[in-house]
Order: sequence, then C-alpha cells, then structure tokens
Amino acid sequence: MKLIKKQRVSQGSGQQMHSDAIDRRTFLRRSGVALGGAAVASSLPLTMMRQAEASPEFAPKEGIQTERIHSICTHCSVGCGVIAEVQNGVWTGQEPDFESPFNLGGHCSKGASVREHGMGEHRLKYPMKLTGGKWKRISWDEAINEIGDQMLKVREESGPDSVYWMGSAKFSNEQAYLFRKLAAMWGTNNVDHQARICHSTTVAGVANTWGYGAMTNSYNDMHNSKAMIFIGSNAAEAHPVAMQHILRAKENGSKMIVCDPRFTRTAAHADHFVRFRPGTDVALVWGMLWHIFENGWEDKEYISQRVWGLDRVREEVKKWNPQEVERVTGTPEDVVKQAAQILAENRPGTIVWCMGGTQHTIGNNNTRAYCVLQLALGNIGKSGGGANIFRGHDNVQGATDFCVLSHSLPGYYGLSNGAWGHWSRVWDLDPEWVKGQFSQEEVEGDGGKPVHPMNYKGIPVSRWIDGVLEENIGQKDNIRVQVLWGHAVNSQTRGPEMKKAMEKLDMLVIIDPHPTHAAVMNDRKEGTYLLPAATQFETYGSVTASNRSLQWRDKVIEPVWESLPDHTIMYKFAKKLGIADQLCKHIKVNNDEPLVEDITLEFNKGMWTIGYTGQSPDRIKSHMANRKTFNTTTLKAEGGPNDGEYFGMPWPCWGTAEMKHPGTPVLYDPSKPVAEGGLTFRARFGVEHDGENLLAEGSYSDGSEIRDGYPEFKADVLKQLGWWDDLTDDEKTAAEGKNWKTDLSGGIQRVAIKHGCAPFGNAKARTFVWTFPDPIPVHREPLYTPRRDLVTDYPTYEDRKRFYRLPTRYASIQANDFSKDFPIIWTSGRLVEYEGGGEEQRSNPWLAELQQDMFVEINPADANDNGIRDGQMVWIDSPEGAKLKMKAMVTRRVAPGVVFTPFHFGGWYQGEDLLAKYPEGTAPLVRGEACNTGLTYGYDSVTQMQETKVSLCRIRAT
Amino acid sequence: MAKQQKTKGRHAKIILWSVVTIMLGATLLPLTGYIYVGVTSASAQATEESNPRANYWRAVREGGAGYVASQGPYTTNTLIQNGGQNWRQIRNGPVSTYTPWLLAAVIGAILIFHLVRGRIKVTEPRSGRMVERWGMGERVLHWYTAILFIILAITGLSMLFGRTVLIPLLGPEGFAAWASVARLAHNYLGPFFAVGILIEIVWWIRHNIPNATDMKWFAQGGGILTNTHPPAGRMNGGEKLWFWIICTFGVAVVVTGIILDFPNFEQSRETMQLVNIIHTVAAMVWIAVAIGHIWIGTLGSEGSLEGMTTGRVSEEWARQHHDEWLEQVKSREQS
Amino acid sequence: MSKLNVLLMGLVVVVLAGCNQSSSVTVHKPGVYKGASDPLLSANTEERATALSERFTMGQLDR
Amino acid sequence: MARMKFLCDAERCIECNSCVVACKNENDVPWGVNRRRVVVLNDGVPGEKSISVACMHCTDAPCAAVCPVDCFYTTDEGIVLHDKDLCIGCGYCFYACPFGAPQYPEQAAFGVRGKMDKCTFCAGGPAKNNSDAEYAKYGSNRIAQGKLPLCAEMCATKALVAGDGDMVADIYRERVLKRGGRPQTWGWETAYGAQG
Repeated sequence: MKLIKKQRVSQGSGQQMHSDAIDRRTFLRRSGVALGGAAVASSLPLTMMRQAEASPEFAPKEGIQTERIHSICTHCSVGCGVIAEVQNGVWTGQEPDFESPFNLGGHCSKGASVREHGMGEHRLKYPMKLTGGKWKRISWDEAINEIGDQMLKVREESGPDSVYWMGSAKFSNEQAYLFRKLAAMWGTNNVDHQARICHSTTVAGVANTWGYGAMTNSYNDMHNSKAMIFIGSNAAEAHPVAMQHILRAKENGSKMIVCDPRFTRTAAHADHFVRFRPGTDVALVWGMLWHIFENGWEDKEYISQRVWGLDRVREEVKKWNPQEVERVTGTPEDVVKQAAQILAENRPGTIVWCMGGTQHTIGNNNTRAYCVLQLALGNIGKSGGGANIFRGHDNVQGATDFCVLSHSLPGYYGLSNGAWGHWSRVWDLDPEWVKGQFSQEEVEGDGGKPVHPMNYKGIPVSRWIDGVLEENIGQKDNIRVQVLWGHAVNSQTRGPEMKKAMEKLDMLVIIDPHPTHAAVMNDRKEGTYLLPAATQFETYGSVTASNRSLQWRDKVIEPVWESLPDHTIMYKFAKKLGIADQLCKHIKVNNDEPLVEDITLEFNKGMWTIGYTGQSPDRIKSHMANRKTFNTTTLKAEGGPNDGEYFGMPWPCWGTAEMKHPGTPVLYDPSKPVAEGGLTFRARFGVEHDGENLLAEGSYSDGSEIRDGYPEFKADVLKQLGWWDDLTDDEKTAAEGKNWKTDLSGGIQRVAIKHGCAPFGNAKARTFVWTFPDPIPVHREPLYTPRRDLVTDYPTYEDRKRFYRLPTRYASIQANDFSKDFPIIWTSGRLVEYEGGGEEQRSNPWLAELQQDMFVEINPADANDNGIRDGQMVWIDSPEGAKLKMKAMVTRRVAPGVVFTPFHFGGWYQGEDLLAKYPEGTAPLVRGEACNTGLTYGYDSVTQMQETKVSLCRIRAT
Repeated sequence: MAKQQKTKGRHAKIILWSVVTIMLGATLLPLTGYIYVGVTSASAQATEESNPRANYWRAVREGGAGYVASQGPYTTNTLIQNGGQNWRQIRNGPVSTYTPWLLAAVIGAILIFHLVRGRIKVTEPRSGRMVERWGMGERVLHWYTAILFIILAITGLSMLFGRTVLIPLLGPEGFAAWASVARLAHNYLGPFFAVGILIEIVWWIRHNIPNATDMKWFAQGGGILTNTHPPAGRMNGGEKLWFWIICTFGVAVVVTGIILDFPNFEQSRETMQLVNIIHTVAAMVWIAVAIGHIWIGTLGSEGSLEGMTTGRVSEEWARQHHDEWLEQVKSREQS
Repeated sequence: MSKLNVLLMGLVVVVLAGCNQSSSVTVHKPGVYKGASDPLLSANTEERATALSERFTMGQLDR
Repeated sequence: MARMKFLCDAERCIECNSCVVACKNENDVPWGVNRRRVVVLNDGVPGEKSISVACMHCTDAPCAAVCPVDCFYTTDEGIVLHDKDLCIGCGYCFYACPFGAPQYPEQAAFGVRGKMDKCTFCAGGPAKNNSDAEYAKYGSNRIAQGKLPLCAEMCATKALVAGDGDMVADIYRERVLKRGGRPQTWGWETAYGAQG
C-alpha cells in the first residue's frame, strides 16, 4: 500500500502548476491551518469552518431562481446532452441529461467538467498583441484594424493565398459554414481544419468505397451488434459515453474484439485482444480476411449483389497467409484466426476505428481494408453492422460536412467550376465576382498541368509549415499570415520546423478561448495577436454528432470577459476586409453578430449532396425539446410531435424541411424505404468500369419502383422514367438541366424518393479504387520503420513533386536507416481527461488535477535495458533531432520495443517550461512536453494525413 | 580485580538483554491483538464459497494496490485496506478495555495501600543537617518533563477516553473545543517532551546501572511491605526500575509519537495504525507507573519531595532510604 | 480523609468510568447522534424516499 | 425506509473519472482532496479492472467508531455524515476506513490536517438544507432536493450506481443474469455486512 504522494501542488516540479496558479482556492485551502498560534485559532470549533472550496461567485445560492438550459457537450463527438443550471447569469450547477438518447445522463470526466467554462479563470481575457516580446492588451477594434490592414497588405503583395485560414472542429455548423464561405470570399482555398489530421483518410477511403465518408450507423445502434471489432480505437478513453452502448451490447451477448498495439482501457473489456505492430493494419486485416476466404465465411449473396471488385482483393489477400501475417504484424496465427472466426460466427458485426488506423502514410489503405472486411462479411447497411467510425471533436463531423477543408466546398461539392457555380447560386452572388476574389495567375497543379488557384486544392493543415518554408510550391508566394482559429498546433508533428515556420511568418493570429501552445512555442517578438473566442456554451447553434445527427445548443451564459462568438469575429473581419455584404447577403446581422438561424437556413438551401437540407432550425429545436420521446436503440421517436423521425435527423435528411424526411439512422440499409430512412450504396463512380457493371444487382431498397441498380438522378433521368410530371411547375423550372445535387428546389430528390428510389442512385460498393495510388489496399512499411528487412518487400511510395501544392517525400526518407540509433517504435494517443491540444482541459483544475505530468509509457523490459525507473524524468530523442523531456511510466500496457505518449500536452518545448511566455494569468495549470514536437515526417498518399502513430525514438534517463 | 571485571561484563550483558527484552516486549505485546484478529478473520474466510474469479477478488480484499489518477496527500491506490478494521478492533477493543483497568488497578492499589499503611515517615527526628541530592539542572529538567508529562497524559487520555468520559460531562461541542485544544497541545508539546526525556536518559544513565545492591533491594520488595529499608545507593532499585521503564516504554512512546506527529514522511496507514497501538499501550503503562512514582514522591514518602523542590534532603531521610549513597557523599566530603 | 485522598478517589472514579467502555464495537444506528442537528434527519422522509426512487429509475432504467 | 448504497460494477467501469470530476464540480472540492477516486487493478494486463470508490456509507462505520469526538452520525437513509464543527482533524477515521474515504486539506508537521472532508452521498451535513453555509462546508445537498449523488447520476457507462440498496441490487442482479456469472458486489460485504 502506498499513499499517493503529492505533498502540495506548489511543491511539485514547475511542470505542475503556474506559481500564481496557486489561486484563491489553493490559497484559502492552505492558509486555513498554519503553524503556531494561527493554527490553534483556526482549529477551534468556534472559528468559522474554512470553506470546502472557495469560488463563492460560482457557488449555487439559496433563494435565487435557477434556470435550466440545455446544451451539448463540446468535447467529443458522442453529442452528450448537458443541462446547465444558471442563477443570475452565473453557471452554478450541472445536471445529468437523462432525456438525451445519446448519453442518458452519462458524462465522461470532460463532460462532467463543462461548468468550469463559465469560470474561465485561465481563459484569455482580452485581445492581446505581442510587441517587443511583451504581451499588451488592446481593444477589439484595434486588433481587427491592425490585423486586417496587414492581411490586405500581404494580399496586395503576394495574393490572397498567402493568408492561411485555419478553422476548427469546435465551430458550430453555422460557424463552420460561415468560415468556409469567408475563406471563399477572401479568395483562397488555403483553409482547413483538424479533420485533415483525424479522419481525412477515413472520409476519402470510405467515401470512395460506398459513397459517403461518415459513420454508417450510430452509437445506439451498436446495441444490435453481435460482434464488435475495434481497430485503432480506444473508445473507453476517447469516447467514454459510447462505451455505455458498447457494454450494453456486450451484455446482450455481443463479442468484443480489440486490435491495438497497446493494451488500452477498451482492451480491458474485450473478449479477445489482438496486439500487433503499429502501422501494420492492412496486413492484419488481410490476415483475418485470409481465414474468412479460406473457410468460405464470406457472405456470397451480399457480395454478388452489392460489392464490386472483390476478386482483385482476393488476389492480394492470398499473399497474406498466417506466416506472412505473423512476420509483418507479429501476431500469431491462432489469435488472428480466432478474431476472424468470431466475426464470421457473430453477424451482424460492426467495426470501429479511429486515429490508430487513420494517421498513417497508408491511412487511406487502412480505412479501405476495414471497409473490405465488413463488405466481405456482408455487414454494411445493416442495423447492428456498419462501419462505426467514431469521430473526434464535438463538431468535427459538421465542420467536415461544411468542408472547412482545402479541397472542397461545403457538402463535398469539390472545387470544380460546377461546384463554385452551385454555391454562387446559393449565395446569390455573381460567379465572376467570386472568381475575381482569387489570384488570377494559373499555377502548375498536382498533375503538372496548369490550374487556376480557385480550382486547386489548398495547402492542408498538416503541411502549413511547409507552405511557409518550402520553396517551389503551387501558389504565387509562401504563406505569410497564419490565422489559427481554434487550432492546437501541438497536435501537429515536426515541432522544430513549425517553430521555424512561425518565426518566419509576417503575422500570427491566434483566435481561441486560451492562448494555446502556438502563442508560446516560438520566439517571435512582434506581430502575434491573441483574440479571445467564446466557447460554444456562450453562443448557440447546431452541431453534428458522429452519427450524423444534428442537435441544437442553447446559449448557457454570455461570453465571459471580452470574448466574442466566432461568427461575430468572422463578421468583424469580413467588414474590415470589405466582404461583409457578400458574406451576409441573406443573413441578418445584429450588432456585428450574424443571426445563427439565418445561416442554418442558408446552408439548408445548398447542402443537397449529403442531405443537410431537411434539418431546419425549427425541426432541430423540436427534436431537442422532445428528446425523451426517442427510442434509445433505434433513435426513432415513438409518439410525440416528431413521431417516426430519427433523433437529430441524421443526414442524409433528404429534400426540403417541408418534405419531413425523418433522417437516415443507418446508411445503405435497404430494408426500409428511402422515405423512412432506407438507402442503397451510392452510384458515385459511374455505371461501369472497364466494361464491368458498377450498379447493384438484384438489391434495392424496400418499396423501390426500380427493382435493380440505377444511376444517380438527373432531370434527364426523370424524363426517361416518365416521372418528370411529378414535379410542380416551379420545380420543373428549377430542375431543368440540373441533377439531384444542384436542383435548389429539391424537386428531383422529392420525386425520386416518392418512387422509393435513392436520389444518388443504387450501385455496388467498390473495393478497387482505381483513382488512388493503391487501388487495392496494400501494406507499406512506415517511413520510420524498425523493420528494415521488410522495406524491400513493402516499400513506401515514390516522392511526389507536387501534392496539395507541396513537394512530398516518401522513399527519400525511408531510404535512411534510423533503426540502429532509434530502435524503439514511438506511437501516440489519447487520455480520457484531455482532448486535442488539451489547452482547455489543462486549464481546468478538475481535469488538470488528474493528469499532472506528461509521461511516456515504457515496457518494463525497455525500462530495464535503458536503466529507467518508474516516475523518473527521461529524454526521448527523435530521429529528426528534437529531444523531449517527460516522466517515465513503466507499464505493460505497451509491448516491448514500443513506447506510447499522449498528445495533449503543451507549454514545454524541448525540456523547457514556457510558463514565462504566457500572458499573465492565462497559462494552463498543467504544462508538459508536446509529443508532436518529436514526431516525424510522413503524410498519407491521398489526403496528406500526418503520420503520428509510427515513428522511432531513443529513450534515455535524465 | 579480574573477577570484578568479569561481574561488570556480566552486568553489562544483563542490562543489554533486559533493555532489549523490555523494548521488544513493549513493542510486540500489543501486537498480539493482530494475531487474534488474523485468526478470527481466517476462520471467517474459510466459510466463504469458492468463486471462479476468487483470485482477483482475493487480491482486492488483501488490499492489492493499483493505478489511480487522482493525486493528493491522502489519496491511496488501495481499494480496501483491512488494517483499518483490525486497528479499530484492537483500539476500541482490548486497548480501551484493559488499559483503563490497569490505571484503575494501580490507583486502587495505591489507595488501599495508602489507607492501610499510611505515609512512610522518616523515623529519626530531623537534625537539620541537609545533603544535596539534586542539582539545579537536574531539578529543572525533572519539572520540565514532569509538567509536560502531565499535560500530555491528560490530553492523551482525553483523546482515548474523552468520548466515553467527557462528552457526557461537557457535551459534544464543549468536548470538541477541549479536544481540539488538547490535540494541538499534545502534538506541539510532544516533541519538546521527547527532547527532555532523551536528555534525562543520557544524564542519569550512569546512576542507574543495576548492581548487586539492587538485587537485594528487590529481594526485599523495597521494604515497602515489611516496613524496612533495604540498603540503596543514590538510586534505589525502584528508582532504577522507573528509569528503565522510561528508557523502554518511554522511548517507545516518544518514537511512536514522533512518527504519528509528522505524517508527512510517506508513512503508510498500516504504519500509523501499528504505531498508534504501540503508542497508546506503552503510554498507558507509563502513566500507570508514573502514578506510582508521583505517589511515592509526594504522598507516599515523607521528605522525598523536598529533594526535587529544594534540591536537598535531610540526612535522616538519606540514611533511611539511600544509606550507601550517604556514605559515599560523606566520604567524598571528608576526602 | 485528607484533600489529597479525596482527589485520589476522584481520579479512581474517572478512570473507572473509562473502564466502562464496552469491548464490543459500537454499532451506530441510523439517526442516533448527539451533535448539531441536521435538518435532513427531520425532513419528510416518506416523500423524499419516493422522490429518490423515481430519480433512480429515471437514471438507471433504459427507456 | 430506503437504505442508500453505492455499487460499482467493475464489468462496466472504464476509468473515465467522470465520477471524480462530477464530485469536484458538484461539491466544489479543492485540488488535492478526493472524495472519490478510481482505482485500476492489474493495470495494462489482461484481467484489468477499474473500480470507483468513495465513502461507502457503511452500516457499522469504522470512522464513526474510532472518532474521538464522536462527530459522525447516520441519517435515516443510512448515509454517514459528519459535523465539521466538531471534527478536530486527528486522522483516526482515515486510519480506520477500509476505503480511504476521509480526506484532509492539509498534510503538515505536528499532525496538522485541517478538518476532515469526505463524500456525503451528496447529502450535505448538519446545517440548514441547501443553505450557503452548508454548501461552503459540505457541498451540495442533492438528497434534500430529491436527487441522487451526481457521480453516479453522471457515470458514463452507468457502472456506478447509487440509491436504495434494494433497487441497486435489483439493477445489478439483472445485469449479472444477462452477463452470466456471479455477482461481484465489490465492497458490499465490507461496507454493509455479510447480508448486505
């Protein structure tokens, strides 16, 4: 037995607390009993008891009216309901939301702590700017003017592409949409957000397999699963409330398999744990599929009706016999076979993956391999089956759907002239004006052909530093102004180069509730601006959970200190930059704040591709008010005003709001009519390839009048089918020459659904993606691999000259053998108490107290080899030259030869605490080395996703 | 000469071993309670049904330590500690049951003896000749420790028996007020008392080496019952016994007290429980003996108190109680 | 009897009171307490029990 | 009469620490004081189990038995509470408690600890229900408002269950029957005696 020794906070290493973070609470707690006479006095029962805690202004008071406000947790994508108790505008209490069908009152530690947002003791309080190496408080007007002038100057000199707009998955849908629009009005595609570095490979891989790149089912639907396989997902720490549904499924008899290099909290609940070497997902999945094919466990009827190209996969899988799988992944045959057998014998089964699968140079191969596994088992499009891809941030799904992304316009319309045309019509703007906002100089595109910047994918978030530093890039000039709007740079790899890039910038603008690691990790002396953004509890709007359901947040409190909601800040910038009238042409603006409901209604008008058209503010609010009427397994309302609708109208919610489509709870589920949430696989890739039919054969959704595959709907298709006259006259005018994606009246969708058809057609899922570097997913060794013996068999890609405007290296890095000097595999991941860059949580005393030190998990064998004791400070050396200092945690969670670090820490840089560089009173309570300072180069071959799950390192004692 | 050295060596050995025995006894005897608890809980466990996952849950019951994210001075990584129940059983059971009886027995015995036998008088009439027995330093030291001892004893007893004895008298609030003062006094004065005790031991140890005279003194029971006065040096057998009790029980109390008083050195709860039991039992024994000491020094024996107050005793008293010492003093004066 | 004897007798009485402590461990029955009063103890317990069991059902039963 | 009890279902607990944070939030518990904590046994190896633990409100509470100033009492619902005005911070309850529930704001020389603080089952203490004074000393009094402890109400996976012992047992029995296997009512024997 040992008492957990942590004498007092102040005595910890500087890492633990800011010296003046010994705040009121700590002070009062301590000052109560001192030595000597004071102690005698204060311990007398007659003296007033010291307070249990001392933030009286946030304590609930007796006799004051309490208001209950419903909001949605701002941490992860589960979408937990939050009930806030507010007294006189002060957030004094938090209650469980038992009525929410997602969390049924449950919260994880982060969700249970959201009240702290209203205290905001460590928040950024005022706009600030760095002058002469010192932070100076300025007014909002000064800030907007100075920043705007500098932006316009840079625009003049280097073109609009030299200003980078980094958005956030923490935006509400309305803010995300407005932000993407703002970047478009400014005239650049250099806009992106964290989805690039979390699930971009999923979106690309999955959308190219069956149509949409999103979670197919829902957390609640997992109650119906008979088997659940988690690959690279640690739901217990990343999506704790999802575990409520997962464990319920397990109690219903579902089998649970966890495949992970690390024995996670999720693995602790698994029936079957598969440990494998980081970065060998494809090999492992093909290993399982080898057993499935070998034993004929695949669903042959399903495959013949709904899957295309599986024979080509079979050829690849044949190579992955158990010996080869063990050689590459390190997993023995019986373990892999047992996993395959569990999946085969328990159907429907669902697959869950997260960052462990996506953040690789072959991330898109991984995600497609997972899809193929599910398709072979016939699990997609079924309740209890599906690919349950758990998203990260609370609104990363929404921000992705609104394409705060450098390669697309909202709704995944892409960057083609057609897409710009569509959105210009929605915005009611002249397409020529929009085009005129962009740089007019054509540049050499990714394929080597000249391309207009308007149609050219911008630089992604993972590579913005190269947009600053690299020469010979696909735009007029380097990035000179970086706007980090709700982005934690410590979630990005290659710290030393990022520092260099930050110092090269003309101006760095950080818009966030906290100063963030970006404010302190560089040695800039001038031209850094910090603008305090409000959290989502200080504003309102819609948010999309991982299962595609939209929920509405109400405003809990007014923005604290001088912070402003993001959309207000966007409008202020637009006004300064002279694009406000275009930005808010059909949006009412009150006192610089665009009206949120108007923004919702505007995107409802244009988001036809993925069915964000039916979720009007009124409908979403009605779902919120009646959330207790929804079934917690099916998410379908039973009675009440929303009878028959699915909670939050998971997209696609086809047609206009008036059409009252209930939303689609399970994607591609043909057992229900499309009008009631049924669907088929999307006919996205044409009707045939190399002479082979890509449309479904003999499979169609319930009630479909076309009893076979069919292409997507266009005006011409309606005419051929003789359904044209089902349109009203107005609809006919709007639909003429348009398709289901561009018909602003929604008439084509309405008529297709009326006849039981999916507007996007009925095709097969494809397992052979001919447009990708690896049409069939193959294994490729990571750039920094310890297995040099496998590099010849499984080499990485060739270097690319221009990819998302940037030169991108693969083979030239893999050619170097680092494994001698850096023998240990380094992987990274999540902690339950923190999220993302962790700025918010590390500033929250309730959460910060639980994780006070940045640490590295080391297997006892490696610890002994390197002479490291549990709890001691160690150095981690990265092959790219960074050295990181953190605490050792000697544990069997990781296998020998692998170390794990969490990625939420910041505020240290290469062993140095940056406390002094924070504006006064804004430093997080807990600071630590950011593991991404040491993580290395490596980007996915389709989306530029960064490689954070496999690198190499060396560990030594301090 | 050689023979004398040989006996001296034997004396040293005897002293050493008696110290060790008494120390060990004082430390270990109270712990026999743990054996009792161990035996009873073992028999209770035997009746439990066998369980397929018994190993895991047995580990929990046995207080297996785990990982805990929460941190704080009083946060433990153990799920269930059984020591607490054992400690409670011993403290609330045998310790608080038997130790007051020990006190009662001592006081009762003194009372009866006093009523029956009365005060031990100095038989010869006082001649007025005085002999210096205690130097100024010795007297200051004695009263320093004596006063602290009394305060610590009263406050300590309040902690152990206040709930039974004082709450009915003072009421919960009144007693809580007293108890918080008492606890503070006990905790803050304890270390000062410890210093005094250690100085006393060092200072007086040379006068308290047992010798053959003491054996005779003990053989005659100190002459208390027979109303005789066996020969004695500066310290008689009884005083030496008192000294050695301080050296053993007293030191045990002091050491355990320091451990309890400074909880900020990562002592585990098990340590604190163990130490608390030793502290309590040893202190109770010490208090019981001290009551005897106080009685003899004040009411029990005429003329003793003068020695500790004025530093000098009458020659008659000295002859009666410490004849050999008087001889020594006289011969020293003559030479 | 001298004053001192009276004092001694008193001491004996006090000590004997300490001996009175039962060797078996006290079992604290609900509601038996001598300190400051807690209004929770005298609140309407029937009504509260109903409220609490309703709350429990709301929190623990899946709809 | 309802008898309030806690139960942590180790098959469901995922060590997310929401109970710990919910408690801090609801009762404004200071840094370093943990009325509730989650202990993980066999961390990182097969057989890993985590369990949330706080004051179990024992039937025969050891803290109450050893308290020198007798500051503990048990409510009609079986909730063990204490009076901070009487507490002298001696630390005995911490030594006696099987669950490590009692906490103190200080740990300093001369046994200085400050007043003991522990889980109140969200039932406050001996002061006017839901008064500012009660909140300052003991935290929230949810029981008086007809609500249950927030740690259990907010448990992510409904592993931690709080409420009337019979209802808790019923819920748990149902789960065990569904899962198969034997009940593992962790801590119940220690806290509530053999018959639970």
